[in-house]
Amino acid sequence: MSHVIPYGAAIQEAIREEMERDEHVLYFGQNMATSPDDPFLRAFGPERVRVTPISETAEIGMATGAAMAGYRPVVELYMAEFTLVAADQVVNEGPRFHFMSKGAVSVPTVMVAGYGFTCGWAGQATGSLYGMFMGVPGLKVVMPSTPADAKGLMTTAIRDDNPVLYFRHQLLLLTEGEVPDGEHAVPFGVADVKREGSDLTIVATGLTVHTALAAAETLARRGVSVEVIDPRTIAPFDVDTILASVARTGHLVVVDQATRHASVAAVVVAEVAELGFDSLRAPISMVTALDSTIAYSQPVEDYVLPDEHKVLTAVEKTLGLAPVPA
Amino acid sequence: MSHVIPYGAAIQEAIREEMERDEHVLYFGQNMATSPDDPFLRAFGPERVRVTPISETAEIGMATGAAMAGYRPVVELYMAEFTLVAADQVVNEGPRFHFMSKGAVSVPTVMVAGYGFTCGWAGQATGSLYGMFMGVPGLKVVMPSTPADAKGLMTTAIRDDNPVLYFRHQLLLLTEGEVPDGEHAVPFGVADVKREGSDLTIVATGLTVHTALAAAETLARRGVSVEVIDPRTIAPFDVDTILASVARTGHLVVVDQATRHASVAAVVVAEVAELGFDSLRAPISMVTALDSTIAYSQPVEDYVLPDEHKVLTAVEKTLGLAPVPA
Amino acid sequence: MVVGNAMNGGTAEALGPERLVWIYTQMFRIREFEERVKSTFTDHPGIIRGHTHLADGAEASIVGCIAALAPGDQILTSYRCHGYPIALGTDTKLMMAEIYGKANGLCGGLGGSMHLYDPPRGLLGGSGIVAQHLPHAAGAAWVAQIRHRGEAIVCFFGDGASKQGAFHESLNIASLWKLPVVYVMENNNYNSRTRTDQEDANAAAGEPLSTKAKAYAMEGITVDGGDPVVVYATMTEALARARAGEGPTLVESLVYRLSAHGNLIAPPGVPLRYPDHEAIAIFGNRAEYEAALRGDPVPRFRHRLVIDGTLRDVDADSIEAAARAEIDEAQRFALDSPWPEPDSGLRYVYA
Amino acid sequence: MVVGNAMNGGTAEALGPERLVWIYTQMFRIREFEERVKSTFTDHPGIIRGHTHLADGAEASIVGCIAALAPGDQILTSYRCHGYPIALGTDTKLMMAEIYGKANGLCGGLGGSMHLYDPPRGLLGGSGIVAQHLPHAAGAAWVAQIRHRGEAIVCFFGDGASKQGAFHESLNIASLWKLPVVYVMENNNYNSRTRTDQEDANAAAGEPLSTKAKAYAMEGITVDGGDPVVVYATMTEALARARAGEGPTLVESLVYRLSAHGNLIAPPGVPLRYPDHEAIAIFGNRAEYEAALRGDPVPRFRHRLVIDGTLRDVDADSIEAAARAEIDEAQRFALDSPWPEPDSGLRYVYA
Ligand SMILES: Cc1ncc(C[n+]2csc(CCOP(=O)(O)OP(=O)(O)O)c2C)c(N)n1
Ligand SMILES: Cc1ncc(C[n+]2csc(CCOP(=O)(O)OP(=O)(O)O)c2C)c(N)n1
Ligand SMILES: [Mg+2]
Ligand SMILES: [Mg+2]
Repeated sequence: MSHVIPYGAAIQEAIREEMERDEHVLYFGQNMATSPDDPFLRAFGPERVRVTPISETAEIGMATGAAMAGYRPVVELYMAEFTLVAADQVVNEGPRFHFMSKGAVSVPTVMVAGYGFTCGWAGQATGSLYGMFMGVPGLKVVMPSTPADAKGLMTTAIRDDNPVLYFRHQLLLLTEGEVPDGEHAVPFGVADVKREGSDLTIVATGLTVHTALAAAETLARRGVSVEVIDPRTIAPFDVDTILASVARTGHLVVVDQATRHASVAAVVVAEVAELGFDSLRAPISMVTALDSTIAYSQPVEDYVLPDEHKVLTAVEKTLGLAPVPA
Repeated sequence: MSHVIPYGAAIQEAIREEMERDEHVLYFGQNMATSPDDPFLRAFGPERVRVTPISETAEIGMATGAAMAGYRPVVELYMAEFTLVAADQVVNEGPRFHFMSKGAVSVPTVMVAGYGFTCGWAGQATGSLYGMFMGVPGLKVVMPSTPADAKGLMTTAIRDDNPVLYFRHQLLLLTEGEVPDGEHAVPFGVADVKREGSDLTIVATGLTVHTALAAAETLARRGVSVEVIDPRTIAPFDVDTILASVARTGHLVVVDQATRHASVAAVVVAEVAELGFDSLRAPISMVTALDSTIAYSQPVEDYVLPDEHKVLTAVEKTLGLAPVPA
Repeated sequence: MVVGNAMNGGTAEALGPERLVWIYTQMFRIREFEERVKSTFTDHPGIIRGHTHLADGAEASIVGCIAALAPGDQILTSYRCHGYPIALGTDTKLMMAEIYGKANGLCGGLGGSMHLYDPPRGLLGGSGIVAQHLPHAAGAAWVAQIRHRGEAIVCFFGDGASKQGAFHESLNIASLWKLPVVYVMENNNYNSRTRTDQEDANAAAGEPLSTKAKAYAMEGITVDGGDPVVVYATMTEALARARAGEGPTLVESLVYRLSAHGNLIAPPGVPLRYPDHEAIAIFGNRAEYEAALRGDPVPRFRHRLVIDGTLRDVDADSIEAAARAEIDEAQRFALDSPWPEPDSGLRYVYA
Repeated sequence: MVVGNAMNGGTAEALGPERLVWIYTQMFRIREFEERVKSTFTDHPGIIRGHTHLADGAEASIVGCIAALAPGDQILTSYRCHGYPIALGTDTKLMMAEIYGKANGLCGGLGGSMHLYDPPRGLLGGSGIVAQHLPHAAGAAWVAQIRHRGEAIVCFFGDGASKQGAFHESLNIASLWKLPVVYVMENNNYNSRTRTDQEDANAAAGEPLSTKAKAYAMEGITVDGGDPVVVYATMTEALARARAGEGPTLVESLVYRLSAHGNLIAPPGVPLRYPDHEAIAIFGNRAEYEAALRGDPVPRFRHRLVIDGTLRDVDADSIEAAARAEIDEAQRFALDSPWPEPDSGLRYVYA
């Protein structure tokens, strides 16, 4: 049994259910729960649900401290860029403490950060920064692409005993999809094959999973069978599912909304070039954002971002297909 | 003509010469120039040389503001981790302004950050974070491995009209080397072939350049000819020199002090897997730090870091050589 | 700590009728511009993307500050940045075209509403990330200090920004180094959907936010930001102190924004528009909002100039008509301007 | 704002001789431990890697604070963290082994001198990055607040840390939410090689650093951190206020560190050791340092207890002898302990 809800609501559903299940779950952040009508405030009261000042360092740091003291805070950070004013707290505090204390403390926090709001949010708030955090030891990083994964990964994130950075794609917020009824937890480190195929593997994350699926659909009409894999969590990262797919298809295209040298794409390619090299029958191709700050104006914004056309071109090149004029 | 000085002194030499050449160059940071005997203070006075509080956000932000107002500040940040409390200023302010203003302002700053102090500095101050900054549009990132490059890249950094993040390897500070006399500027985006070879290419950065050179020397005694390439700047990044080398050697090993998924290594591998795939005669191999916070205690610290032995093993695997017992 | 009207009379005389009328003119131009930005959401849906933040309600404070500047002074702003360049003389056509994302915009459509730059007129830029331009202002002030031309920097930001670490770090250094900078906090009593007393310990204790200056051994002052003459007088003094090497000032200027924090924000496809002010939409406090409307500084200042004989009603009317015509023209220009070339940004990634 | 000796007498009586002797004992144990850490650089070169930061000079402040804690209270610290766990009862053998990087160390050699953890005794940890543990303390205090067990948090940091954004953001929220936390700033007048008046606007203006509390509508107080009884009294009051929901306190405790900021730091191969204190090495001010030595809180407190009859000289001597024996034993344990297995860390990357 399932129900259809938007991606944004699915995240809220998981937080609400976990707060009902475990009184140690706290939920706080800027510009939330400021009115007594707020549904979380009504359900869980002002001890567990709080609005904060514009103080990301304190917010994330307090999540860390509350976690060390035995609670499970979820801190809403709104836009991923706002983590940058507090990057030390994201990278160099919570994720280190379990290690440095030889397990004496653990830091079960969830940091929720929206990203990729490429609809005129301009240079400082449209970024795709997840790549910066992917390789931080001790930190888990989550990037759901569907409402079901959005809920299931949030459930798992709250239950996980480590700091989790939860990247919510802002352009997917209103996208609806089926979400299983009842408790729904998606395991970390298990990539999801969003579409099966045999000729070529596309690995994509977040919004670009949908770009990849659209391209796969177009290519299916041309008789090309594309497999689309969504890693879902980029730390831990499921290399095996990708390697197994490439072992069958021999071809890999990686799509990423980040710029090439800040991308998850580069890491995926590197893993396959080392561990799956012998499966490859053609160069791997990366479809990423161009090396540019994102412009405000739509034509310039569009120009630098990956889109279906760019994915199709990469697939054609990888498979040696003749391009089909649009 | 040249002179022999340590890496740390070479950096200071460049800053001093640029300050003499251009009165717009400012130099400031924590715990410097606190006594009237400070040589920079004596040479350039308290208007241009200042000590700051422990306020990295203000320090880097002030560099940005001073640059927008027409000066060329060099801000000493001591340890790269300390940039994390101010990562927004490193990533999301200065590097965006030239773009967002369509060229109306530019931001010629140099942010000097030490890194890799793997000698018991423990979990929060031994990191190799450069990978986080490599893909930031508008930001240039520099990682010298020798005194000559340390000086030459600092000269170029100060003269560059963009924000430059200058990564100084803390374990190289006292390492001596020849530095050309007189003005010495090393261009950005030009990799340096530190040793020529024909059987295999190693790309390495910072301290690991020396690890790679040691491995190359050992391998030379075994009749294996290894080329060692140091990109020197990771943004802009000179892919062509690497591709040309791999076109000759057909084999690539990439060495990096960072953890695998936070590494420059992954980006190098990705570029070659896409652009140099047809040259490759074996899988690419990455020698990076293991996925762990760096421990305080030496045996644990050593265990996770790349070393000559690990590089040799990777080269042997890549070339299909029989391992030589140590 | 609120500066009363006492000094106000004298300052108004010192300013003289021409400057007073200039102030009113700029206030009205800003208001007209902002209302046109707002109505664009309904009159030309889809033209404005992303997020805009309006200065309506803060005109008196903005123009009072800009009026106190001297040539060579520079300012830095937050994302709520339309008002200042208008008062500095930036062409409203270029501004509107920027907000519409057009090639002829002030920044060629690369910046947008939150990122306006006009260095020749003293607008150095700012930041869309809360409080991050406060250190930029200190850096620019360091340059002003060592250039010895008597120039000063003014940095504008919101009440909410004073809870960000960058505020703290910047004000300490600015005061310690006696930098020629004035920090102007436009306290509109809201950070987006949060009331100041929900997020600020001073506010919760009933203290003015200028109290924070004490943590920096800095002058702190709270003024009625609805009165441009009071603001001008305060800024003139603060700037004089700054130029004289006597250190920076934290000016808390009490304003009320008359629109919501910004337009609604949503993924493409959902129509964007301005919702009700948060006093109404979040807190159900229509009375607060209506009181603010009654105190609207734009008609309040017109009324005062008319009453004291500085401005005749008919002259006020023609100032307003001229502003309307100017903004009509700006809007037409912006609507008619072409879109930027898709690859036009790539030339500006690196200097 | 300095609390005088007036309340001191009463508090000393209230504490009673046993607690007073306990305080002296802990002070001496800390001193002995720190001196042993320091002498390790010359007696066992190469054993200590990286960076150590000693608490010598701050013992009175540290023990005065710890003495005021109740069961269930927790503390967070900076990298200068050897003193607190000693007073909390952490085994000095495990601590020395940690600083020597040994497998039997408190954190198995994974943490080191800057990262000590002992949650069962209330030491939640801290941060080597300046001021970043101040929000952790607020977070732990939030948990204490909603657990309703009357527990409180004490957060220790340096004067230099008060110039970091994290300080500002944390104190505002702590005060706004009336969190049960006491922020203890150990003002030793130096951030490494920088004097406080070179980096702090309040200090440069001759004001106490506790003035900063005003920016948070918080209680701020400056005390003589050389007198454990004054510190104890202040902390007892501050903790009572915190537990009662009356909000946090910023306690500025004036101390003088008797060693340099830390040992010399250099790449491997260069011998590490403690240089002269910065007063001498950087500022050539031997007089300042010698005055501090004359005011050394450890002999000062012994003298006082002896003078007022609380402690006999011979008992003081045997306390000191016991501490020396304890630290001898700790050092022997640490020297004899094995190194950690090279892969021992990998199990602790993720919980
Ligand atoms: C570091 C950071 N956190 C959060 C935001 C989101 N944000 C944008 S504007 C704003 C409100 C700022 O309030 P205030 O400083 O009072 O300025 P006002 O908008 O009222 O003029 C917030 C929270 C941001 N831009 N940057
Ligand atoms: C964010 C950050 N910047 C710089 C440093 C380097 N650093 C370590 S200790 C220290 C001095 C701190 O001084 P203070 O807070 O007064 O504490 P004290 O050492 O005097 O006890 C500095 C600058 C750091 N660890 N973190
Ligand atoms: Mg506001
Ligand atoms: Mg100090």
